[in-house]
Amino acid sequence: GRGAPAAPGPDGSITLRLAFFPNLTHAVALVGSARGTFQEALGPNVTLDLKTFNAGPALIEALFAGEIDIGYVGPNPAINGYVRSNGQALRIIAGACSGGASLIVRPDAGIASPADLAGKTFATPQFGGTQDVAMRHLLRAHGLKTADQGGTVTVLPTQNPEILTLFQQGAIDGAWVPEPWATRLIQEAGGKVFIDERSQWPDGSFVTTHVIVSTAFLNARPDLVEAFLRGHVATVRDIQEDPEAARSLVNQEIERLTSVPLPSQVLDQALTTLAFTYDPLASTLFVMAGHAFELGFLGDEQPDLSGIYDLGPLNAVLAEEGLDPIALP
Amino acid sequence: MVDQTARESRQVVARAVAEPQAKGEGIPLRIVGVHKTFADRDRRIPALQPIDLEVGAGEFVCLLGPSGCGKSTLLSIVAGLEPASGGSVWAGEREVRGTDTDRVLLFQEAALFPWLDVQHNVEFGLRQAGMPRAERAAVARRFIDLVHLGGFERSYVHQLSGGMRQRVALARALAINPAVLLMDEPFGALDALTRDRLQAELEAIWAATRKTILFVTHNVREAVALGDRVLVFSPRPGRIVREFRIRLPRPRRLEDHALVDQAAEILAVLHAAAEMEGGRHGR
Amino acid sequence: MVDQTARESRQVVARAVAEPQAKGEGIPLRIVGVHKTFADRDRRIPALQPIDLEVGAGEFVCLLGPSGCGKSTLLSIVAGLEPASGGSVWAGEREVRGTDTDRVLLFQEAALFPWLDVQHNVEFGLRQAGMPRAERAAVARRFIDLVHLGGFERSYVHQLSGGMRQRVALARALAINPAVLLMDEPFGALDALTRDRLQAELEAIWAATRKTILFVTHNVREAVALGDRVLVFSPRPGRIVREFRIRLPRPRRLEDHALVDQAAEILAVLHAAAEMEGGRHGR
Amino acid sequence: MAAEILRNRPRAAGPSRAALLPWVRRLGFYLALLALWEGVARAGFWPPWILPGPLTVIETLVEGVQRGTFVTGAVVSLRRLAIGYGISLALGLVLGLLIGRIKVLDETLGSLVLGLQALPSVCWLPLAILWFGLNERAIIFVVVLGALFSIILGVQAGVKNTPPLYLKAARNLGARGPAVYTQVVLPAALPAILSGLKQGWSFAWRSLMAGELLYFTLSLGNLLQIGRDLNDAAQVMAVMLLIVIIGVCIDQILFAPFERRVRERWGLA
Amino acid sequence: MAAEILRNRPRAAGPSRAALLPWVRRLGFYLALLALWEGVARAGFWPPWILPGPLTVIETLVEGVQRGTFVTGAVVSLRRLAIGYGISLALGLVLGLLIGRIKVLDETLGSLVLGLQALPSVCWLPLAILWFGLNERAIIFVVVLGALFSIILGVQAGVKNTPPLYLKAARNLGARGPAVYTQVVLPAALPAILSGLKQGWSFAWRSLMAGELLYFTLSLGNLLQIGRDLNDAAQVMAVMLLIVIIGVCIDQILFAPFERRVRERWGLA
Ligand SMILES: Nc1ncnc2c1ncn2[C@@H]1O[C@H](COP(=O)(O)OP(=O)(O)OP(=O)(O)O)[C@@H](O)[C@H]1O
Ligand SMILES: Nc1ncnc2c1ncn2[C@@H]1O[C@H](COP(=O)(O)OP(=O)(O)OP(=O)(O)O)[C@@H](O)[C@H]1O
Ligand SMILES: [Mg+2]
Ligand SMILES: [Mg+2]
Repeated sequence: GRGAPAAPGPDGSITLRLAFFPNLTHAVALVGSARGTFQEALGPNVTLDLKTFNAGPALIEALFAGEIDIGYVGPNPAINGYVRSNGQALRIIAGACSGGASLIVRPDAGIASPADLAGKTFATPQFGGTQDVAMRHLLRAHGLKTADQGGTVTVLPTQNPEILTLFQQGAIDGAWVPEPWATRLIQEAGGKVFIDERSQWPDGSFVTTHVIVSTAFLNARPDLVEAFLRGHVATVRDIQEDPEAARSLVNQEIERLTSVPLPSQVLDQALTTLAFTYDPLASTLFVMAGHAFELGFLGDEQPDLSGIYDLGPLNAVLAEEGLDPIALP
Repeated sequence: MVDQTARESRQVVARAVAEPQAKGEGIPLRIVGVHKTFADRDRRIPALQPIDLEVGAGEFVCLLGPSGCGKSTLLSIVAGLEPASGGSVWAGEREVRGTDTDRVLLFQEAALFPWLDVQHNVEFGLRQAGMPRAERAAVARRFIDLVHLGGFERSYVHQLSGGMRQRVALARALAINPAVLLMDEPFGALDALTRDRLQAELEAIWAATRKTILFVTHNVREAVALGDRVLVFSPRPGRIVREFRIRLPRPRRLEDHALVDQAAEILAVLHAAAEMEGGRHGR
Repeated sequence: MVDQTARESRQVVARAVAEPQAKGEGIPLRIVGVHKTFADRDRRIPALQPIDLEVGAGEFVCLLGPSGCGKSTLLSIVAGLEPASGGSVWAGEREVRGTDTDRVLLFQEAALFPWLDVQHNVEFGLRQAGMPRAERAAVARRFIDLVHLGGFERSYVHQLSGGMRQRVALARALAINPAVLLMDEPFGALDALTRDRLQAELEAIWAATRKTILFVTHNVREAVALGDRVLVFSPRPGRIVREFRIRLPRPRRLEDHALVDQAAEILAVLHAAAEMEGGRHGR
Repeated sequence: MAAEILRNRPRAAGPSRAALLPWVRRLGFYLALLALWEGVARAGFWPPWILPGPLTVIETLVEGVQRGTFVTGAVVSLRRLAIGYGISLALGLVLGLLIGRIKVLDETLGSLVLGLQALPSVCWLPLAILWFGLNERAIIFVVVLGALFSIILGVQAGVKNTPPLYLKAARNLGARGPAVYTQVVLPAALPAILSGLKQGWSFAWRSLMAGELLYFTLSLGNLLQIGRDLNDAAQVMAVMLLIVIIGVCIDQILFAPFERRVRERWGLA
Repeated sequence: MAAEILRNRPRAAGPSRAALLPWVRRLGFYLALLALWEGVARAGFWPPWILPGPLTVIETLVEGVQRGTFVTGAVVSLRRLAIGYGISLALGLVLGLLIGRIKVLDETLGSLVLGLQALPSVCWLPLAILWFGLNERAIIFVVVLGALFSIILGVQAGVKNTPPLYLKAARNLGARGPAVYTQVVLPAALPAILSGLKQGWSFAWRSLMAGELLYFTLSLGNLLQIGRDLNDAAQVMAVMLLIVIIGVCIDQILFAPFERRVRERWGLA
């Protein structure tokens, strides 16, 4: 069943294909699947097929190909997927995680204020990615230009593992990275936090992970989407209520899936900067998209993201649970 | 001594060709105005001037000519391995358009398959003809014995001496029992005794099956000993300058005075042709 | 006619070897108890029984023997290309431990380099010897002319006939003017006339430079015409069964009665040896 | 005559000394390499988390094997490799033969091969998902496309470089149609083809490492990726070591003896 | 005798009809491929954002070229490729020759080659940074390590498959030391080596694509990566198309004529 949601089997059973990453910011997916909360919410007729990915673009690719129904993914891939498909392929239906990105600098780099960023070299994990945009936006806000614009600051999009090595080597002065890398730069390379990205946003919240659904699936089985969100919201609330239990379950799942657990001190430190929420924090997504556009990343025309959210199912679930509905800005 | 050898070997041959062989009986060859010029990027090398030649069914024709005059080229064309630049070749009723197992060329350079041992080299043609495994093994053994290579069935090509390779190639060609044998200096690398013996075997096979044979050699006495006719070629680009019909009775003995005299006459013609042509081209 | 040819060619040779050539003059060869057995995964093939042989400086020795008796193997060992299974070879004062340009082997199978044209094939050895470009081009041309291949300098190996390849190999070996020439059926693929001419050239070069020559051939009369001595080998595993010192005056003519008689005698020995050995091994 | 070809050469009981010598040399070489690596690692130019020594790496490897992750991962990966390589082999031999022998195919398809071969395997991931979905077959597809062109190239070159004399001899002896390919072209080109097959094998490995990132399962590709993602140099190197060991073993078990046999037959040894 | 070898064969003014025919066929083939692709894309099995048609892709390519990004990227990448491939070529030829000829090297170093060649290029990224830092040289290092083993393998196989007769003849004629390698082993193995060089070329490309992800500069590797990161199928395919076009051109300009000449000389054509 490619390009369309899975058709029900002869006994009325149906498969829901759920995708996520085995990492911290996807804790809701890890906990929800491990505890069986999702399965419970979906009922016995639905088989939950879990697919694990390494990176957002690959997940979007699979969603495009009709191999994924619901996925946990960061804002950038979601926006790209939406824009590429002319708004047709996917919808954001809930939030999952907020926070968890920082500009870490080397203590001996002499960076005390934004003005000190001049003449320095910074790494970001992906050209045009969320952190890259944040970094460049910060520079721009302080009137600094990057080297390719004739300025003095070098922004070096590199892959996360290389960033750590470079940081350890002193080849870069700082890096704007997501968790757990920010924590590892601090703990393993002696970096210090220059900017916690939460400080850049009102309420200290900004979207890091949210839930998307393929439009085809949403149209075909809105009931299942709603059922899934019931499980999602319940899991978020579980984590909020008992972070300690969630913490060990998350690491257990990471170890089960990748064979390697996160070191506990990294886990503890990283979790302090993260918050789990079903609020998609839509306004922050629009602001991010605006920044990216200003920096020339989203093409020549401001993309129209007005239809990217479909919070109907979420609000239905929230209403059932007696929680406040979420409005779009 | 040669006679004795010949007698001996005729027994081997008798065994080798004992089976009833419907095919393998000679067919006539007709070569009409065949000529050949090799062309590469920036030169044209004429190798053969137009050749006209009729060979009767079961006739044994020997070709003599200076090195590089086009003998091998002519045999290749008759075998259907090389296209002529012009003219046509007829084998029996049909025009030659490619290879066919009724005409088999025995290459000047053995051309054995290095990935096969002697046994399988000899079996190769039989296998192509669809002969069952056991039968072709037996046939191959017979012909390996015929060329005195019993015991070397499992040897690979690089383990053989030059003369042994030539003999394997001979066995391989004879094994498939073609109507026309095109032999390019098949005995060139053999010692006198082996040569005598194999000449005798060849004559015996020919006598038994009446194959049509085109036989290139540089040994004038060999040509006279074997051929019904001997054709003498000019230097490159080759053409037939003289034709000798050899009427000596068979079996012929290399030491026969008549044969030696005939050979001397042909040698003289060969020399004269070479000198003349050499002169013509300013040598 | 042969004499005339010989005279003509002696002029070419005179030009070819005109330069003063300190090296190239023969040295003695001493072969002591050399034997050879080839071994592969599961069999041992004895190719040569212990050979003892002394060749004087400037001596011309011809080897005759049945196909596969180990003649090429012996030449390879003397050239230093193949290790003996036992025994030793001495060239001049030194024991042979590998190749050296004072001993050059003319391979049975031409062994030309397909990536070089005729000119560069002949120049190859000269280039290794460090001869300057212009000089070696000139030397190569002389030897190409010597083997009658003028005009084919730019041809690649696949564009040559079998006999032409053999002649290129001859030119290539002669060009480096070694003290010892090890020739493995060098004229086997040549027509009678070319063969006569090249025999004459070879004799002339030998006469002028007194090289030591070991010469394998299957042509008994050729052996008698060229050799100071003729050695007859038994069938494999080869050993020297008879040695003939040829005392005929030079220049010798192939048609000479004395030569023909001598050849007949040797042939008889060759046959007898083969029969005897054949019998010994149950053939 | 046959009697003299002695077949009773005494065979040593067990491997002979001469046959062992290469292995002794090889062992010495590998030990020397490890010692060098350990030396560099200990010299302290670079911190151990960037350049761990062989002892650390081997320890990680052993641990991984004990926990079973490396074993499971290797088994999963090798299975995919075997299937993918097998398919490329079959396809590549056929296509290579055809392209090598048929001029029109060479001019059209053949001209594309080097271009397609240059494409990194990640390029095939989207197509793989499209055609096969998120499953084994998609990964195997990536492996096949990674190795196929390389094998085609090798076979084709081998075929083209075969002396035409063999073909002539074969036609002359009555070889026709497929027999020409299976009994002449292929064996004649075999020594050259073998090197193409080895190249294809490497391409298959590399493509597998890319293809396994399609989605997450326990496999060498993902163990490598996890190592990288965690910046765990010891794990990365342990996986690398495993890949190299497997590569060397496959070479020694599969390719080397085959090559040796072919060369022996041809007298190339 | 020489007089007959006519050198005055009339040369057609300009390319002859026969010489054009292969190009016509090739063009027809490529057009047919594009048409097929467009047909599949239009048939609508898959939405255009995942399988864009060739027209869209070519449009993207043309746009990229006009904006200059594709041109700059291609130039940067080709420069790295040329340097990296050049270095691997030099090293690979020397090492391949030595390993092919010297038994001890073959038993030690040679046994490692297939293992090392199987390693994906990403494995070399950490080492590249360690040794060279984040700069051109690091990327070139990755390219070199990507192509080197492949070239070694090709050269070594070519050398080992050379008929020993040529070597004997050369030694016999006085060739010694390096001359044996440059004047005999190398030219004798050339037809086989050429195929190894083509394999190396592909490995170099693929490694470059991995190496360029080391850090971001305008290059084909990064254009490809951006395309993937942005899920921009048209851009990914445009870069792929560019790589294929470059590959085909290099093959036609560099390798094919060279191969043709070698084969002509050897009489393999
Ligand atoms: N492929 C080729 N390309 C160019 N010229 C060729 C080719 N094959 C043969 N020739 C030329 O054609 C001529 C005849 O060659 P051929 O092999 O037929 O001679 P031949 O009579 O068999 O000589 P030999 O007795 O030496 O074997 C030679 O001069 C050779 O140079
Ligand atoms: N590499 C090898 N491996 C095994 N056996 C070999 C090898 N080379 C030669 N032989 C065997 O050694 C014997 C002698 O071979 P050699 O080439 O010396 O013979 P030859 O006297 O030159 O014969 P010919 O006159 O046919 O050239 C042959 O029986 C052959 O089978
Ligand atoms: Mg010929
Ligand atoms: Mg011999």
